[in-house]
Amino acid sequence: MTSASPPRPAGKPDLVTLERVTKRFPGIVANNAVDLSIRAGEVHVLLGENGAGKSTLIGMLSGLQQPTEGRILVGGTPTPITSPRHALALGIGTVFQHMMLVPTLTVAENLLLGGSWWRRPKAGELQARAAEIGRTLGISVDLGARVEDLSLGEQQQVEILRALLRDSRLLILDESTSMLTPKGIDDLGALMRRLAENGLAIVFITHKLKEAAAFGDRISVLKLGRKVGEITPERLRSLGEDEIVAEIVEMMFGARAGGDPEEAQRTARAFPEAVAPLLEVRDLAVPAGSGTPGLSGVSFAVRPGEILGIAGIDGNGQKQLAEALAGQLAASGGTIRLAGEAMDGLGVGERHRKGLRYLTDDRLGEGTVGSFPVSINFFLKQIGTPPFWRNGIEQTAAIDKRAGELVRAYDVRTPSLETPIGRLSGGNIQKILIAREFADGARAVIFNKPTYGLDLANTLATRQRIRDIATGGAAVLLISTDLEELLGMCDRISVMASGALVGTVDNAADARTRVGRLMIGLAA
Amino acid sequence: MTGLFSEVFLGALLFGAITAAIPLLLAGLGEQMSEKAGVLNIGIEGMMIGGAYLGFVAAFYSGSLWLGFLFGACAGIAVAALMALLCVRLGLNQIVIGIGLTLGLEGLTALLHHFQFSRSYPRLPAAERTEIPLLADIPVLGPALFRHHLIVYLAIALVFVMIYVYRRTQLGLNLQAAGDKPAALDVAGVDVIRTRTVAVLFTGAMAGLGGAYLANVGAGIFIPFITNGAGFLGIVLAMLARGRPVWVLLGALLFGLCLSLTTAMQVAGINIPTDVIQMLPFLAVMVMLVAFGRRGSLPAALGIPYERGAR
Amino acid sequence: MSIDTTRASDMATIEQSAAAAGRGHLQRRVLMTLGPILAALVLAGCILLAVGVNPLAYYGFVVERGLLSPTGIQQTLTRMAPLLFIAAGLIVAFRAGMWNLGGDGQFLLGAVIAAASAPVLVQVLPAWLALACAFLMATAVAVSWSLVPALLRAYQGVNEIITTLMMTFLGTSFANVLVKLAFLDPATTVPQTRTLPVEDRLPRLFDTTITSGLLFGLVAIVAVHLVMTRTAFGLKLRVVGANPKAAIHVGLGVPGLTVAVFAISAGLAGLGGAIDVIGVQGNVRADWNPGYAMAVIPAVFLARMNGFAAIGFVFLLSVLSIGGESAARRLGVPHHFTLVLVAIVLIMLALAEYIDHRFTRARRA
Amino acid sequence: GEVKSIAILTPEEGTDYGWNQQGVAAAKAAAEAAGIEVIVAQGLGYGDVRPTLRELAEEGASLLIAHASGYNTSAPEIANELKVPVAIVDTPDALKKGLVADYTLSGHEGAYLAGRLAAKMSRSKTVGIVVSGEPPSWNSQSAAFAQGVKAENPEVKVTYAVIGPAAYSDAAGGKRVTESVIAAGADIIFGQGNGSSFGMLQAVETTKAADGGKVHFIDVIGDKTAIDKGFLLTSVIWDITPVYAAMIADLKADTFGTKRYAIGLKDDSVKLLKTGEIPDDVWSQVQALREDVLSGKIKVEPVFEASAVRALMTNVTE
Ligand SMILES: Nc1ncnc2c1ncn2[C@@H]1O[C@H](COP(=O)(O)OP(=O)(O)OP(=O)(O)O)[C@@H](O)[C@H]1O
Ligand SMILES: Nc1ncnc2c1ncn2[C@@H]1O[C@H](COP(=O)(O)OP(=O)(O)OP(=O)(O)O)[C@@H](O)[C@H]1O
Ligand SMILES: [Mg+2]
Ligand SMILES: [Mg+2]
Repeated sequence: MTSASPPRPAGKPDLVTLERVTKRFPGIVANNAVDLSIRAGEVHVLLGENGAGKSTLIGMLSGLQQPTEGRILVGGTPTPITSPRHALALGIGTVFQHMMLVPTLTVAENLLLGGSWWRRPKAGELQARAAEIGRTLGISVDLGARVEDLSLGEQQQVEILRALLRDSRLLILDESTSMLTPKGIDDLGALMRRLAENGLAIVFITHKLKEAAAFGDRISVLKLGRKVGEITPERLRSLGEDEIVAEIVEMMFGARAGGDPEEAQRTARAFPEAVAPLLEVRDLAVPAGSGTPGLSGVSFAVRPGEILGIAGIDGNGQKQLAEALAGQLAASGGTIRLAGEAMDGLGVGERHRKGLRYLTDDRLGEGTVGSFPVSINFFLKQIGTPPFWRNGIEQTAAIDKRAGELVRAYDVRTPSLETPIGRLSGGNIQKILIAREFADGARAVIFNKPTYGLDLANTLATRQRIRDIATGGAAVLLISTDLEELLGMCDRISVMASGALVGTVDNAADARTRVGRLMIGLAA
Repeated sequence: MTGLFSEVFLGALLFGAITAAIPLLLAGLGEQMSEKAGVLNIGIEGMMIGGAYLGFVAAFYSGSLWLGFLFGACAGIAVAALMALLCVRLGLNQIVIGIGLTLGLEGLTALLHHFQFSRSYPRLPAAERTEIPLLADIPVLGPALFRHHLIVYLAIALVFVMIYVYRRTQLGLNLQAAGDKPAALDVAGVDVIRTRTVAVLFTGAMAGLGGAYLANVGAGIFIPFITNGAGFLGIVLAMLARGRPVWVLLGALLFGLCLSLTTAMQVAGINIPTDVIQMLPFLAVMVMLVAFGRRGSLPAALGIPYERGAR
Repeated sequence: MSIDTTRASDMATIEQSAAAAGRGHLQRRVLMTLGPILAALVLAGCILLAVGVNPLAYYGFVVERGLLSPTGIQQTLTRMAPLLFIAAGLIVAFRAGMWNLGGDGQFLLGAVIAAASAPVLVQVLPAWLALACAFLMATAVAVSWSLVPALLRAYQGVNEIITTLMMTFLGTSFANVLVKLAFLDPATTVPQTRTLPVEDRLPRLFDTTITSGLLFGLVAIVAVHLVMTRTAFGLKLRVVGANPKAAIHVGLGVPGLTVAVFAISAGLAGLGGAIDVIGVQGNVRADWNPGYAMAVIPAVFLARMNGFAAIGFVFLLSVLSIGGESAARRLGVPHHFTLVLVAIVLIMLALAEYIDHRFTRARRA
Repeated sequence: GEVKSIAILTPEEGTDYGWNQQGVAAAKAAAEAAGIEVIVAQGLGYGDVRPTLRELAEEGASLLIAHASGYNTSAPEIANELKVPVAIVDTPDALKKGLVADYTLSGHEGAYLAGRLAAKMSRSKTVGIVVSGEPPSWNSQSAAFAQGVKAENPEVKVTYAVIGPAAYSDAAGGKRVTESVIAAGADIIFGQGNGSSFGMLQAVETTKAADGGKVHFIDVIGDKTAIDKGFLLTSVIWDITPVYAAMIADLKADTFGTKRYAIGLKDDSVKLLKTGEIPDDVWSQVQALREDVLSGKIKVEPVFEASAVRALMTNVTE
């Protein structure tokens, strides 16, 4: 595999070409002499570990950032893309990794943003065009809804619609599938195919190799800022899915992993009824908030060493369940027992101390304090407790010592213990959170989407750690929207809908169909 | 001998309430736009006093109140331009710069006044009043509400212009986006810095105009520190109004009415210590805050400088 | 994976260079503080020239009176005492992410309560106990004055900028009412509280006119700095300030901490008022409002909420204020010029910080 | 003792045609008469003036005149600390030989005469008092003015209004309140205020009385003739020069601090300003009343408390 520009087949010129594009940030080279050719009618998949530089590359294409070196050619002419506005004018539309809609505005208002400021927003025209595009592509969104009331999947559709309304010639999708249900992912894949057939160029970033193989015409792999390989459409067509995956794994990790790396052996262990549950929840209820679902009558039990999965469409109360268990959210009824001891009425810190741990899915939003050093972030849930604090005084030596141990044990890649945690990549932040929740006497751990946004290596490592802690005798509650993950990890899977558990199945051979039936509202 | 609460007196009280409310209204409307766009404009007091000074100088030397208003607004814009450069473009701390500008402008105008006017204390002639036909003849309310300088009606009309701008125009969308999620506005192809700069300059213009009104119509004279915290009251009104211009108007009027009420009570000879009476307007605002100040009212990015692509 | 093998050595070199950078850092900080002050002096000098005053003479007098003359520097140090308390209070609030802009109201109430209680208490209690009680009462009243904004913010989410601004307007009026109606000195026609005799006030340091309030102020701000940076409580407050959602996630009682922050911040401001009254002023007159908090807020920001740096900026502020008063008088400039000078210094310092920040980033990239 | 120089400290700039200007001018005049130097420290504000007091003492001033009631705590302290004589206001009990002397200034006798004059001249039989704050020296004048009005004609109404919060520089508030008071029927305004008094003047100049005629303004302490546009009826002028001259003399004679100084009608250190707006016959009636005050036939007691002043207004109204 060569990283030089591949030979161009006649009749398909590059729409956008990157030539030796380099981007440096303080202390880091995010992109290092990357060459890339993006063509009309093609879905170009970008793969790479967390922090490989994919989003940075997109940032330069969409005018958010300027390359430190190298140049970008649009339609064959070198074009510095100076601003997002310029990028839009060039026909480059982007759906960013992080949502870029104004939550307090309606869908229509968001779509209208960017018009000439002295004009009245052309709502009528928008309506007609949105309807037309929606019809041809099978997208339907309520233009009058306020964005903050939409689900993440719906918001994503709004962003795609916005890119298309702008007559984009190049559509960039940065990890757009990470928040979608399996069905949503298939729909998006089909949409990408249709758009490519209509002559658009598409850049699609994902961490899921199967998606890359299924939807991509061309695949490029980034590693530590460099492009380490590319699979051309011709080759792609000639390989089967397994071969493609194997080849990508080799490019990304240098070694051939055995078989499908995401296909882990299923744990089908039996837990005798006699073993007392470690985590037992009975009739848990939480009142609904504004825009968040409540919980009602949630009961389950997890035995030591068992992994119980919670499946369901995002936003059906999974987060509320996790927060209620962790003590972040006040329950209005029901009991939570850890090893027979009632947790009700205890605060977050007390529950954490007793071994009830919660690994949040919102790593930067609530899991960490981005501007604080790595070392302190390990102990945020233990503030004030010895040996890290004595008589309320911070014991810097003890903290640094223990943090150093955890950094080594969990393979956290950080320049130093003093580095603000916000500067680390998502995978490394996740390792720190895992270390924090596992350390010192975890007995029951609640995971909320533990592998969301992680690259393959980090995903596998995280899953292994979850299995390890279960093997070590802890009770694990694994909340995930990724059915494959649940099927690969759990002993039993419960399905959550509208704030209640609608059924639980053992993870046996027919689990996939039974969970699937529960999720679409049928009896297992 | 006329009764104490004669028509004329009540009319004058209401008239005074409106005169006192207009500078607050203008400052509040201005601040509201900055806040909508995500800039906490603490320098508004400085913009007001700058506008008061230059507005007075212009009106005094030209003899035209309108020139005074124009120059007042320009002075406000000039101070706001400095604020926009430092806080919006360079992203310096909005509170440091805001307080700095306020202190500096207060000192500078007092200094200039000392060298220029502290021997002569020039005063302007009475501001011309525009009577609204028919309405002006309603007893009590007529003289109180419909016999003001034209700028008063314009200021009140501005409330409705602002409602239109915020609700119905592209600029309104842009401003709200700049305050709630500037990155989203940026990737939609609108320059956040420019949007916020426009908002800050508008704030400056309104504050300057408010200052000029205060000096030229409200007092007819400029003296040092004449604004006396009116800008800070504007900030409070803007925050209370939660993005709705009508509330700024109501708040300003309420405040003006409270001021007039204190005068009325005194003239009526009610022997309550004036210091107690004079807490009334502030108490009224505080009560409003306790009653209506629910959560979630301010733009998410308020006070946070925007830098494209920053992490 | 290549970074893995080099990680340990990388960390070592990074730590070494960080130490070296630390020394260079201090040097640069000093440079980046003096530079802009110099620039500000030049700029303000132009204004002086424009009004026909020799800037060199002006600055000469400022330095001479504010810094060099023995009695002048004593005044400067005395002026610092209340400012240090206010700065300490602001550091707590700002680090915890709460914009307490109501320092002036809290300061005045503390001052009034101290002025009302101390002269009475010294007649019945031993002096030290009387003063201690006065301090306590002043603090308590200032704390309770902050309760409305604190509770509104903690349980209703009402933005504290508006509430504290309003409470400062209200507090100034209320302090007046207290002076004129409740605590009026019956022996004089002037609306002011009873006067604490000079010999009952806080002792002066050694043979100087410097109030020992300065020491209390220094202790307060250093203590606050250490609490905020070295203790569990300080860390909790900083978590609330830096990421309130994280604070909830890690189980901190955010409403309680919010109230605590306001209480400490207001208490320190009130204590500042008490220190000023019991150390220097002796009483409070109606309509007295020195507006210290408004002047200290930018200083605390420029110090990046670091206690030690704040001491430096408060010192600078005091030098400018004492020296500026003297220079203005001697040269016949209205003393309003001091305001202009302070403003220009503030803006220049803020600008320098920006340039410094840019420079560091450009070099590291 | 020897007197080389005197220093005067004022809270505002000495260009206010009022308290500060009269103080500075008097200090200059007294010093010139005595052939000594004068140091003027003006615009010191209402904060802590100890630094300035100490500095002036260090510069060798033989007398520190602390010309603000706000300075009457700090100045005696500095006098004791540095053994330098100070003169303070509004603190009659603070005498200390060689160190502290008081000069409580009250223009109440003048204000009384002004009240008589106003009552004589008011067409609407309503006069107004507008003040920006309620310090004792203003209170005594407000009260005496009201008493004068009442004595002249009990039928004349007096309305009283304080402008508002922190109103010393609130010119707009001064104008607004004055306009309201005029609307309540007043055609003569007795105004006391620093910066805000210019707002009152503006209101008087731009507002017509109920009968469509001119509204007049009565000023205090200073002489605003230079900036008058024909609306100034009179002013209760204070001349502090004799007071300062007496202080200098007492210093020389080592009797400083043994007596209080005052101003009054007697030596014309309090007097009414004669303007063209006062008809000659009225003026001579007022001059006759002045004689009665001097002779003790009319007694005017100063009232200093704000509440007492307001109570007086209520009584007057009824
Ligand atoms: N604005 C910035 N300032 C400093 N460093 C940055 C900035 N943006 C990105 N980086 C760094 O550049 C590297 C590449 O980041 P980038 O977001 O492009 O990775 P990615 O491939 O998109 O990863 P992920 O899969 O986690 O989204 C990371 O180490 C990141 O920390
Ligand atoms: N008169 C107005 N002028 C400007 N902006 C306005 C005005 N009225 C509403 N808005 C803004 O338009 C948006 C939608 O307003 P809307 O009244 O629907 O708010 P809301 O969510 O119902 O608020 P609340 O729940 O507080 O009533 C809000 O962001 C608001 O700030
Ligand atoms: Mg990314
Ligand atoms: Mg609503």
